[in-house]
Amino acid sequence: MLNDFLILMKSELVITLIIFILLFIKIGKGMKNENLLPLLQVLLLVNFIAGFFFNKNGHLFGDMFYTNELIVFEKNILNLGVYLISLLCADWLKKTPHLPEFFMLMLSALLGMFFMISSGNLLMFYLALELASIPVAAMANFDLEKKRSSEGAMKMIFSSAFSSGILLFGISLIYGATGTISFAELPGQLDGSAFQILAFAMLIGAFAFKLSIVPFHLWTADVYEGSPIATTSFLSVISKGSIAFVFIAALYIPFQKMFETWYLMLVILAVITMIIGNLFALRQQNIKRFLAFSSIAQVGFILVGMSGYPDGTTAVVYFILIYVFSNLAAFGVASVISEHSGKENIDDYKGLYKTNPFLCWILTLALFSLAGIPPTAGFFGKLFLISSGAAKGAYWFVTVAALNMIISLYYYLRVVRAMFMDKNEQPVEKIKTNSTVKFALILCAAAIVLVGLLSWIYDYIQSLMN
Amino acid sequence: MNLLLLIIIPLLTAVAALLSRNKQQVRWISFAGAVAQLILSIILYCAFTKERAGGNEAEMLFEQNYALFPAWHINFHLGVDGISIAMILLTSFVVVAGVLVSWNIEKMTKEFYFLLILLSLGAYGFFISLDLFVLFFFLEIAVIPKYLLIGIWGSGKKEYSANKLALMLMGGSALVLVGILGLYFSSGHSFDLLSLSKIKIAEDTQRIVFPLLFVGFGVFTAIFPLHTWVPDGHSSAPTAGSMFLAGISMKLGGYGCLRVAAYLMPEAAHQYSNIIIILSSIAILYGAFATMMQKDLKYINAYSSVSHCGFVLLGIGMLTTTAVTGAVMQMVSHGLMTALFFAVIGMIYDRTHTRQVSEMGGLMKVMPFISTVFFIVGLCSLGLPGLSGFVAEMTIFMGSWENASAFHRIATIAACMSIVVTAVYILRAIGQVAMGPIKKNQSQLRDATWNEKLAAIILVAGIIVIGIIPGWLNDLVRPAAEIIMNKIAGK
Amino acid sequence: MNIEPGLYHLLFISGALFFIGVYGFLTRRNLITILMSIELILNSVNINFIAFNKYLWPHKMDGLFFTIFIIAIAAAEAAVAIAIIINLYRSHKSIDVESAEELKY
Amino acid sequence: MPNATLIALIPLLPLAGFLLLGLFGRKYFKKSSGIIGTILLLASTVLALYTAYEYFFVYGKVAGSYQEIIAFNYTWLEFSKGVSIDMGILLDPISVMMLVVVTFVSLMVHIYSLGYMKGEERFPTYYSFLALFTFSMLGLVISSNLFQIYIFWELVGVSSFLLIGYYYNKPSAVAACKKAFIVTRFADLGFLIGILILSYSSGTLDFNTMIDTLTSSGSTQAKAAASTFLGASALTWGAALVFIGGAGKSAMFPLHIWLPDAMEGPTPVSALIHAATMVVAGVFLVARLFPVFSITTPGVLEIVGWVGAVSAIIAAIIACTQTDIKRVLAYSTMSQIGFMMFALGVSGYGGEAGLGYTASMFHLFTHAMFKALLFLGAGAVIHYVHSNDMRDMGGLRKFMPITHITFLIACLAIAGIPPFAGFFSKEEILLAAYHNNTAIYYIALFTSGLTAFYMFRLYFSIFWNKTPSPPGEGRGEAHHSEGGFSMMMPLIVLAIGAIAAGFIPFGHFVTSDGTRLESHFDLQFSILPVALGLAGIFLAMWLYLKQNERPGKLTASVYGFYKTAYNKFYIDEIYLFITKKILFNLIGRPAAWFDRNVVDGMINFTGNTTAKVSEGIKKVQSGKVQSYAIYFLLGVIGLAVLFIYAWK
Repeated sequence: MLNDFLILMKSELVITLIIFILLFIKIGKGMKNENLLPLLQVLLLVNFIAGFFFNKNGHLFGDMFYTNELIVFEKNILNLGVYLISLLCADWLKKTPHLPEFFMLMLSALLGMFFMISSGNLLMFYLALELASIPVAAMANFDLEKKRSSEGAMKMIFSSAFSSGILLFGISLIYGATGTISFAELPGQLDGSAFQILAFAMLIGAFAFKLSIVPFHLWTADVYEGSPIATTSFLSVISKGSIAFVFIAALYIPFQKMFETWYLMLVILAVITMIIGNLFALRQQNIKRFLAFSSIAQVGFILVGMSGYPDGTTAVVYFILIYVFSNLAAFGVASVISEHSGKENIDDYKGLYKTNPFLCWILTLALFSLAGIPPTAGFFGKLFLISSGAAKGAYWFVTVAALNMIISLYYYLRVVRAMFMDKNEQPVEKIKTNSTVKFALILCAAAIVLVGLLSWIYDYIQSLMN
Repeated sequence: MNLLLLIIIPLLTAVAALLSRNKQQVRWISFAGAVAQLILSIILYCAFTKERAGGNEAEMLFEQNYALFPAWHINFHLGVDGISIAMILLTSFVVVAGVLVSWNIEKMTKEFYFLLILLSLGAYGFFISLDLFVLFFFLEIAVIPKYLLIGIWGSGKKEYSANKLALMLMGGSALVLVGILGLYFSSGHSFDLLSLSKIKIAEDTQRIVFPLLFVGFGVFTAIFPLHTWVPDGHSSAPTAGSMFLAGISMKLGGYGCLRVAAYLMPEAAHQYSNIIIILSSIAILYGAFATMMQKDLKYINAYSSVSHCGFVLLGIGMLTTTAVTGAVMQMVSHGLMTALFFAVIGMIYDRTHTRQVSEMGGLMKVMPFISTVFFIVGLCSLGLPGLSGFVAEMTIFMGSWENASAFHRIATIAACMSIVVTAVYILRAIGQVAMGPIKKNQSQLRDATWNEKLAAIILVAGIIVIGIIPGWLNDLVRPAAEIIMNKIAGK
Repeated sequence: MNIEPGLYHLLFISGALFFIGVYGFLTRRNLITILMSIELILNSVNINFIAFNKYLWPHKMDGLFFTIFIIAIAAAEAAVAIAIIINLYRSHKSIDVESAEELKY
Repeated sequence: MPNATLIALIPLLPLAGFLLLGLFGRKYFKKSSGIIGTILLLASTVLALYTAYEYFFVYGKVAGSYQEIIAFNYTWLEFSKGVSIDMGILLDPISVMMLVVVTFVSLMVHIYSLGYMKGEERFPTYYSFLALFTFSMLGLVISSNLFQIYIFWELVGVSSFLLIGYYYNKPSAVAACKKAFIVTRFADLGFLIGILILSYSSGTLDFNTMIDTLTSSGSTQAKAAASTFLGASALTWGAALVFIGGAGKSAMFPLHIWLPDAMEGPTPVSALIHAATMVVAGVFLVARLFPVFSITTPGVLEIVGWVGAVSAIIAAIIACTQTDIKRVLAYSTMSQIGFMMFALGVSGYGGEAGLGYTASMFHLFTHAMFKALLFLGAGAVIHYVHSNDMRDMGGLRKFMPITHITFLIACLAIAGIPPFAGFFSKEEILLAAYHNNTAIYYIALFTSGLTAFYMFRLYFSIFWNKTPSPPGEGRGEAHHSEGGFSMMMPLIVLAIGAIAAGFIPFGHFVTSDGTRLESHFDLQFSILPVALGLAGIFLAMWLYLKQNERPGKLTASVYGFYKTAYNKFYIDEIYLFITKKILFNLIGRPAAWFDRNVVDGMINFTGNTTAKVSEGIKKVQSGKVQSYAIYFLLGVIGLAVLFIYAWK
């Protein structure tokens, strides 16, 4: 029993360990950021690598917690993401006065996500969800002196509290209707009655809120813009990825009985999300806000993939893997620039290529990957999402998705154009990017190119399915 | 003959160009790569003819097939037939010329050549891939470099044009994507062109998918009324950009229309052929008339490209072997011709710093070489015998006339009329630019430099060779066209 | 005579509580009050769980446990929320929700 | 049997000349290019004469009739079974005759140009263009395939374009060459469609096969060709359209407008292209397809005949009023070609009926001689006076005797005065017309009278009229000689031709069906035309021999008509109206506008609307956390309602 406990919950335990290390460092004499950050980066790297070993399938606490190859892989993706963030946002992290706290919060959020992914039970899921979201609210507030930061945090905590209120109400109704909250027993009890659909709608609402699906997305942009860029990237990549994993798992396993219902829901939500997300992204000036809306549109595409039951999972996981690299690269460049010049507007990027060609190429690559332009991996990711969506033969649906790629292309090109083509009297001056950031950016760039072309990765994920 | 080389060489060239130290290195590296590619494609042609002569009747030769995404039955499947060979030859000619013409680009040279080579890579891959997914992959690879080429090195309202071009082409490829997926799911999960060609796709599926694919590819080859990216795009693009745009990437569309849309969905091709014919006839005449009113040399050639590419679609729409052969010939011919035309316009622009026809005159006196080439390309464009344009257009006309119905007859005659209009606008341009009294400020201009001369000569050679001995091209393309047409005719 | 309250009474109360909470959340301007209305929502959920547990599934204790956890989590949430509110007060000199509408569009 | 290589060399030598001079002339042969071109052409002339001898006297004749011999054939581009463009050599009387004419006249012009174009800056270019033209023209006449003839047809057109535009920085020249090319191009459109029809209905492009299949009644193709469209059989349509092409090249009314302007080119060029060779290509084409034409119903030959006649008379009338000597000659050319055309028009196929055919070819032959001579003479005059206008001339007979004599000979020849060449050919034409179509006959008669008049008007006002103004006025100081040997020799040679050509028993060689045709004159028939000719001459003498006010009076008396004729019956203006007003303003401009504003407008509209919408919905993101919650709630309720009620 204890043996299982140690093996199956390995990744969670490692994270906890790191958190405790941080805690001790904090209550101990403390460390300078310059020394602490590298240590952390090493720890996270170790954690990431450790993720690949000693994995075992199984479940604990009477199905409350279960794990398998796919889940391990998903957790590894999240680990990788956190590691990359710790590298990419080094500039900001170095400056922040409360580095250990920040990481404690971030890692506990990560821990929450791990539990969430592994949760086999609505109670577990709820606890994990809260663990994954409350710390993020605190993280959002980490630019203590900035007004926007605290405003963002306020919006985050309140709307997430509201959404979890709705979620809980939904769960309670489900409990009332079926008498169980365990994923294993749910399918037997579900019959798609009106009462259950009401409950289910509330659940979807909560998922949609975290995944920022239109019309539950409104908090996203504000929080992204307000919070420090490390938090933003964490929100937009890690928490989105985790919630997507859970969402698709929840739909496919416990709620598969209600397929007809949630397929249509997904189709509707996907279409609205893609369109609204794109339309809002069109006219954004702040790069973080811009990326927020673009990520909303991306979620729309993820939903397209999810709708392809039962084969959607591979495409979704694959896409999120790529999305982690692309989006983090974009945020990384944005953070470097905003840290060194305090500029976060797309217009400030004009003429950037003159001064910082390296950053420009990385950002271009990242944006193309987000837009789904070959040969970047984003092309494949998006294509497989759309293909899975098309499996049900709804041409109009696929066409809408495909046409939305054009709108998104338009605003991604806006940034590229600003960097490469537009003239500017005082562009951002030459930036001396420190080595870790550079390393991380190159890592992302390489991944963006290779993950697509190395097609065995997709097959590997496919093989994890069964 | 390993087709992978066709992709690897440009790839290596591009990488080498990125790693190179100074501008001169970049130029020579890209030139070397382009020439290597040219030689390779000529070798490919010889090997192909040898195989055929050796009695190898396989539909595609030099096939290679690697599993890429087994989960989606996507294979990296390569192979060539006569049509693709013709296209590859065209591409390699244009690439060499393009590299030469942009020799004295000083701004971000490395990036420029990198994108140029990348674009050509996309084209090569597109022409040799037999798997729809891979085909689509290469199709899109060929789009974005254009955006950057126009946006960064372009002139005039370049951002607008670049955006328009990228978005319209992406829109086209989006339709193509949906069409391909439609084929994939309606054919029992296959992206493979050859195996798809063996399957009969349900008629009602065809009725949905064919328009998607045809219009999608049609956008690339300026199908009316989705041709408006052509004038803006060409006029703002740098010389080599327009050369590649008109010479290569507009051909991707025609090739796709034929190889994917028409070939895989014969019934639909029959059903829609009349619409295609109407649209293309409109494009031919209307493009020609619109050209008459243009004052900017690049606009003239852009609109005439709309008109000439109309012939390609007309040939495909006519659904006779001869017409389709003609369409392919027209693609090759127009590719060479229009690339040359843009090259010459670029040369003239570099010297006179204007593209307004009315602001030039009597250039024959100061730059005889360039003006002579301008004459030749103009005459080719108006279909003078002995130059490639004539061969292609006549083949299309003869092929179209094989359809005996009054409708086809009228369409053909309408298309024929364009040869007069073409003569009008070409002669107006030539008469104004090369002939007439010379303008004062232009009496001191120098003639072409070695690289420009070489570029022009290469393309002129191509035009004349096709024009004087078209037999080889005919023998190359016709069998392939026959296979396609037999499929469409249901034989 | 004493009336044994049935499931529907309780559900009615919880429903009422829920919508009072939602109403409060949507209309109040003071952040603390909004926080309180969230607590109302959560409590309505608690009542739901207990009621369902008692009347429908008396031998499955999931509802009961859930309630306990919710109460705990609510406390944590409130703690963070109040911390953020304090911070907001520092920067905005007000805990009025309408004072924090800088981020929009 | 014919030696294909030798015959092939006839066109290929000039081609070689073109390539050599065109590519390297400017660098290496700045001076010598003239000689090179001439020598090459001399060679091919010799070959042509040899071939002619061989054909007519050695192997051509089998069983009393001249055969159509395919000396050489190469499939150039195959469309489908049987339908292919071939490059071949077809030997029959007319092609052989044309070989001789083209090479001979071209040679004369080459020699003449040595003197005339001396010192020109683009001397090599000039000769390379001449060579190109000669090559194309020769290729045209030996074509064995309908498409081959079209190919060379176009090449001839472009080389004419290049030569007219030789003085490329003279705006008038540029305009002229563009006009020439576009008008003929328009005619070629008809030709092309005609080819398509004929090839489709006969299932071949090869002349002999086509003629056989179409004429042999009962063959399936013939039946298919008989299928009518708009009241006429496909065959008729084909033939008629082909004739449009011919009419364009041969400057038949109403497609003649390019010919007078084409005189902007150097005079030798006009002599070669726009008098002797290219402009008769149309006649040649009709003759080549004569069997097809002769079986069409309703008869395309009718049309041919009338077009010819009308062109003949209109051109003659205009010619009487022009003062630019080259234009006068241009119109006379048009008129003479009109003669050839209607000669074909009134002819029938085979035997005695084929007289018109023979006559037409005969006239083509003689006309080539004396019209070339006229132009070269005019060239000499212009070279001497430095003006095209006959009002600047007069009394030149003292200064340029050779030119004077040869010019006189040519005038007599064209006026149809025995025993000069023109007399015989014109007699035959009139005879043919008399037997078949009286109306045309009288037109022709009147026209030949006019011809005599305007030619001698020209002659007198150049060489007599004014008393010569003393040297230094109106003529260049440079030369008091009338041009060197190189310019005089061709004049003399051609003059001999103009006298002698008439005595060739043409009917023995060139007939519609290859069989011998005895040409017989009855004097009382030829009295009338000759008398009219003389009358014309005397009228001209009376008006123009000495300077007087009679011409002024005459023009004043018929001023309105004179004005109209002087302005070429305003046909140019009509064309101008059609092109400028209709093509450009009514089609071109709207098309361009439509494209920029409507089609492109739609594309931009989609873009702009997207932007507008995104601007419009921004209010949703109000920044109020509570309103976010409202949307959240609405979302949940919406989904619930939708799926509980709508999809249940």
